[in-house]
Amino acid sequence: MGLLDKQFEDGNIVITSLDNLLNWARLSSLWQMQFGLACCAIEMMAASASNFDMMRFGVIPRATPRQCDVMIVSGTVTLKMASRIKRLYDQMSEPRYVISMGSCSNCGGPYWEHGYHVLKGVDRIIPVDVYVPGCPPRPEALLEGLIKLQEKVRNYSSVKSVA
Amino acid sequence: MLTDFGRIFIFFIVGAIFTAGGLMTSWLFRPKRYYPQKLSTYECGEEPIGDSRVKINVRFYVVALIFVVFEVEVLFIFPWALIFQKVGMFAYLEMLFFLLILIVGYAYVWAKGDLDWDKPIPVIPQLSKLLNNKS
Amino acid sequence: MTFQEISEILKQKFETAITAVKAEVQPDPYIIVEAKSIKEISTFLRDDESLSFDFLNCLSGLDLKGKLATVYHLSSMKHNHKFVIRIEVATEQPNIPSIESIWKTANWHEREAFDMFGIIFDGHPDLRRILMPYDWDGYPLKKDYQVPEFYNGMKVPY
Amino acid sequence: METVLKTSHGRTLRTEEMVINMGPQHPSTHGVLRLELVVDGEIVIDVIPHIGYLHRCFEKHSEHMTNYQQVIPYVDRMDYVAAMNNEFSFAIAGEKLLKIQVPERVEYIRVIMAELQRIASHLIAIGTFGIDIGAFTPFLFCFRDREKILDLFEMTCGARLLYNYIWIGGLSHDLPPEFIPKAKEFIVDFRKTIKEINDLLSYNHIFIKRTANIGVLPADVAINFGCTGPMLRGSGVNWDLRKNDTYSVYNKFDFEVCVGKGEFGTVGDCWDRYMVRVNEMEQSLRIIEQAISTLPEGSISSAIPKRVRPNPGEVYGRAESPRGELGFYIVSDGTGTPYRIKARSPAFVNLSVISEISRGYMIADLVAITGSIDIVLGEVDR
Amino acid sequence: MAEWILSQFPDSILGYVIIGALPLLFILPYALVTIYLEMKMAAHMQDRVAYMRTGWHGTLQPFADILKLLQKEDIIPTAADKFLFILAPYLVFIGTYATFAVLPFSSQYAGSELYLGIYYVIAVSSITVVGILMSGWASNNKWSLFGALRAAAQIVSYEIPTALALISVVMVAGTMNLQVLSQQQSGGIFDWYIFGGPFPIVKKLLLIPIMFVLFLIQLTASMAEVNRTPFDIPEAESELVQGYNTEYSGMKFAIFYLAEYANLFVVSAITVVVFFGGWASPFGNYLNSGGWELFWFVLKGMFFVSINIWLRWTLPRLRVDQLMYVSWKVLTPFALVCMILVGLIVVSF
Repeated sequence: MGLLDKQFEDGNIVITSLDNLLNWARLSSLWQMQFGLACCAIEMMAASASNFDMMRFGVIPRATPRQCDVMIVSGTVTLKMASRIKRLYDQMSEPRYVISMGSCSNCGGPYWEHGYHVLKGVDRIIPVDVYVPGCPPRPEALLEGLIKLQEKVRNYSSVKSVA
Repeated sequence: MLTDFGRIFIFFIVGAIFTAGGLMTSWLFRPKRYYPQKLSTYECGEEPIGDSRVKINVRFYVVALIFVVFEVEVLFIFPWALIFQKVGMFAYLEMLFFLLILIVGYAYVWAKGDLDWDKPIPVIPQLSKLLNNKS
Repeated sequence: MTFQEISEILKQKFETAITAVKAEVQPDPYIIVEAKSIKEISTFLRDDESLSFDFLNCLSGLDLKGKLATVYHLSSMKHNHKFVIRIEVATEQPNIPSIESIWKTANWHEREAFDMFGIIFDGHPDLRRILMPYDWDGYPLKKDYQVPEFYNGMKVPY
Repeated sequence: METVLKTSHGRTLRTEEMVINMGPQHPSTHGVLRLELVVDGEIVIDVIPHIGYLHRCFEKHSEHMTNYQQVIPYVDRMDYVAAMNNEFSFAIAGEKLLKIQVPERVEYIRVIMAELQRIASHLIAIGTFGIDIGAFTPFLFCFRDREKILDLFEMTCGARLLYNYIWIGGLSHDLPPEFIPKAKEFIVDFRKTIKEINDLLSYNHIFIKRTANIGVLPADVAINFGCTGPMLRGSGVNWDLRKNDTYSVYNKFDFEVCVGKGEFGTVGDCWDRYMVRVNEMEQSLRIIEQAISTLPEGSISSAIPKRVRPNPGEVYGRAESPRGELGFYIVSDGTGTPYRIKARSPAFVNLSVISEISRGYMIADLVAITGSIDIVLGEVDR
Repeated sequence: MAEWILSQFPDSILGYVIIGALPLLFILPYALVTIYLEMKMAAHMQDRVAYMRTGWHGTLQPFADILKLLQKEDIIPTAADKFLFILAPYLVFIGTYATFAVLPFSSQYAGSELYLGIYYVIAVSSITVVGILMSGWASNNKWSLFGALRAAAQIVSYEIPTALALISVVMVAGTMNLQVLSQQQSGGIFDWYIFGGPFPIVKKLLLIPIMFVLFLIQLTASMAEVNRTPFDIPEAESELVQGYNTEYSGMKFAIFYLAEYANLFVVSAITVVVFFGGWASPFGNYLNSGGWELFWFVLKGMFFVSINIWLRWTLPRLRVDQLMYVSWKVLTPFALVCMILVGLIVVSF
């Protein structure tokens, strides 16, 4: 049971400062899984190219799921691809996050009504952290989604929240 | 107290300790939530077909053999390289003869084609062949 | 050469095989051909000097609510003219000889027509589904197709 | 008993052969294409492409739209890298069916937009081809210049990638006043980029060594397999729909068709296909220049029919998209909804050649061949 | 400095352990700086700015990377061979760290002034090959197997040109001890071996062209030794997904990552010591006291590291058989001819 799994009862100064440090490290070097599905993948490539440099936020494309933290599902998730995405998500190493980019992966997008082969939203197979609307979303929208994810990582605390 | 080689052995130990230290600290922090799908082999998102432990092509062995030949040659030349200046032309000619034997072996291997890696042998499609084979 | 001349040449060559010549359909008229003679007609169209249809643009399946049809769009790069052939078969036994050995383009187009409409192409090297998952049942582009409720545990309709 | 391994084609594997999945998630498959390779050491013995991972049921959607114009956004999403060319060829098919004559200004604007989109699409093709061979920097230069083109598109129709701009019978917006000066400025500094790409990549000795004589596609095999576009022209066949089956106002501009000449290897290898794309960008610049200088005045939505209701019949309209001949076979039964639309997508047909032209090469060459075919999965799977 | 430490802890092992650990103090900051330098240099070559958010201009980014990799889960696939899988990073790092033992950082400090310095370096650098092969084979993944086999073939065949080039310099220098080699070249820029070494003018003029060819052979072969473009086929991004470290995640991958950059410095340092006068300052006996030597050594090392980075982001990648062709049919013959010529010159003058 690593430190990250444990939930502490009461947070003292040591735990919270350690939390902040670990969270800062995790959020400032989110390594992205290098795979794109459809039109949103072109906008994701444009986001990591020179004009909207995604690497400013510490996002490097890595090819294997083992070494990456965030999986940006960019494009339409079809039923044939769904089992592969589930397997890729499973093979990612733990503190992992998912950004669902584009209305196709949010809820099926323009293919919601007659798309017999389209999965109506990637959150039906894997837990999603941030939804980025748009078809395709502008690169700035993807960067906004990334910042939202960084906020979420920053606010994670291993002190059990007293409900 | 320690000879030079002793100090080098210390470097091996320190290298191992540093790696072990890094892995231990990581063992402290990292989460351990393993389940079967996570531990399955990664193959671009697909189920791997067949095993990856397959008989490896022979050319890797051939390159290793040629490497050993040259490495042994390097082994002999190094001590000679240190002192042949003092001995003069005779030592140089002696080593030249040794090198000649090696170069003959090298030329033989080159001519036999063991040096070139498995070059692609492209099969360029011909229409006639494509159309009439029913398979 | 216009549609009329080509259909005339075909009419003399293959009397019985051509069931109808739909010249009045605008803007692309077509002829209807019997299923079993498509191979000879295609070989003739491709090898004849004056026609030389060496390019199969497109092979599409069609569901005519009772009949299944495949439409062949042919064109010639040498003489720069086009031609359209259609085959109509009953939905119960949709068997059409494959012309994959004449134009290699047809390989994937026929697999797609099989995948979408269930038209079986006899003599096709490996007639498998091409777009849908291999364990999908039903042919999606048919007019009377019902979308399955679940596939591998995932809800299909919205 | 050791299980006997069979490939999808049912061929049993010899002992030292191995089946590898260059699967849906792989840096060099340009999207979700799965190549099942039968490999002996590094030599590729057989390639079995598996597609359909991005099949988005375009044809089913087109049968349920209440109006022909509503199909255009789905046509955009088919080949999402060259959306303008998709709309162009769908509009041509629709206007042929409805026998509409479009005003002169609309034709010119459509040609300008289609050629700009061709340059943007070729820039992506060249950039990703560079990454497949290992040179990462040209990719970023190509994307930097593609952004300039996207600014031009955004200025006219508000979208960067999927525009819904060319309708059946006209256009959705007219050109804003500052479009022409910006386009002229783009042409001037894009010529410098082409020269830069040539110095950095095209005539780089390692690049030539990696692409010449690789994936050779003879001309007659290309024709029989139905390949079109840079694939066909790379094999030395002079066939370009803009010249051979002239549509719209292409006959008013003079440009030449770039054909592969096999400078650094046999005709029809990866380098030729790549070089055809680079030269085509130059030709598109010339077309845009002439189109801008002779742009006539006129309204752009006068010919758009209020209710698109074609009389029963069928049509096959085609145009030259960056990947080849993109054709639409529309069957109409007289109502406002199309009865059947079949999209003949060039990437789908060009990809079917891959198992023929990549036998005997190495895995590194197969990556180069897939890059040189320049496939877009949205169009392959429709 | 080394003697001063030893005198602090008379007849106890602690002194040697401290000397052994000193290069660690160099490797960690060096690796962080190089990771940052590589991303920033690549970005500015490509019209973009990388890493602006963490610290001033992203300077804290390497810390964030290492700290994040510390928290990442470490997956050992069930199909993998557990023991070899864990052992591989150890071997790769030990193979790299062992060569630091011999690098002469300054006249007072070198891990151990081993009299057969160069030969030791050639021998130890093949431990990394064993580590890479072990990682590729143990993770039972087809892509990593390919990466490992390619890495083994490549590093093995590029050791020959490196060895032959280093022999030629040893023939000229007469010693294999890297510390002594640096001392020989400490007479200003024209005493470096790239300019013919500390010999009379006639011999120097004859040696310069051959030394330049040997330098090129050593530079190319060392780039291949470290799997850097245009020879980075073991972890070819576009072909083999991530090469031999496809299945590694978390801290084990960080060790591979760190070892790769450390290896890059080792190889540049060898080129610097053998051809560009180790810690010798280019202005002869001016600016070469105390800390300046360490400064010159690191500066020259970093110069060659940045050349490596610059080449990585411009050149495309070679194919496996072209790579073997370059090693066996281009570099080795040239190295043999140079060796014979150098022998002739050294003997006749």
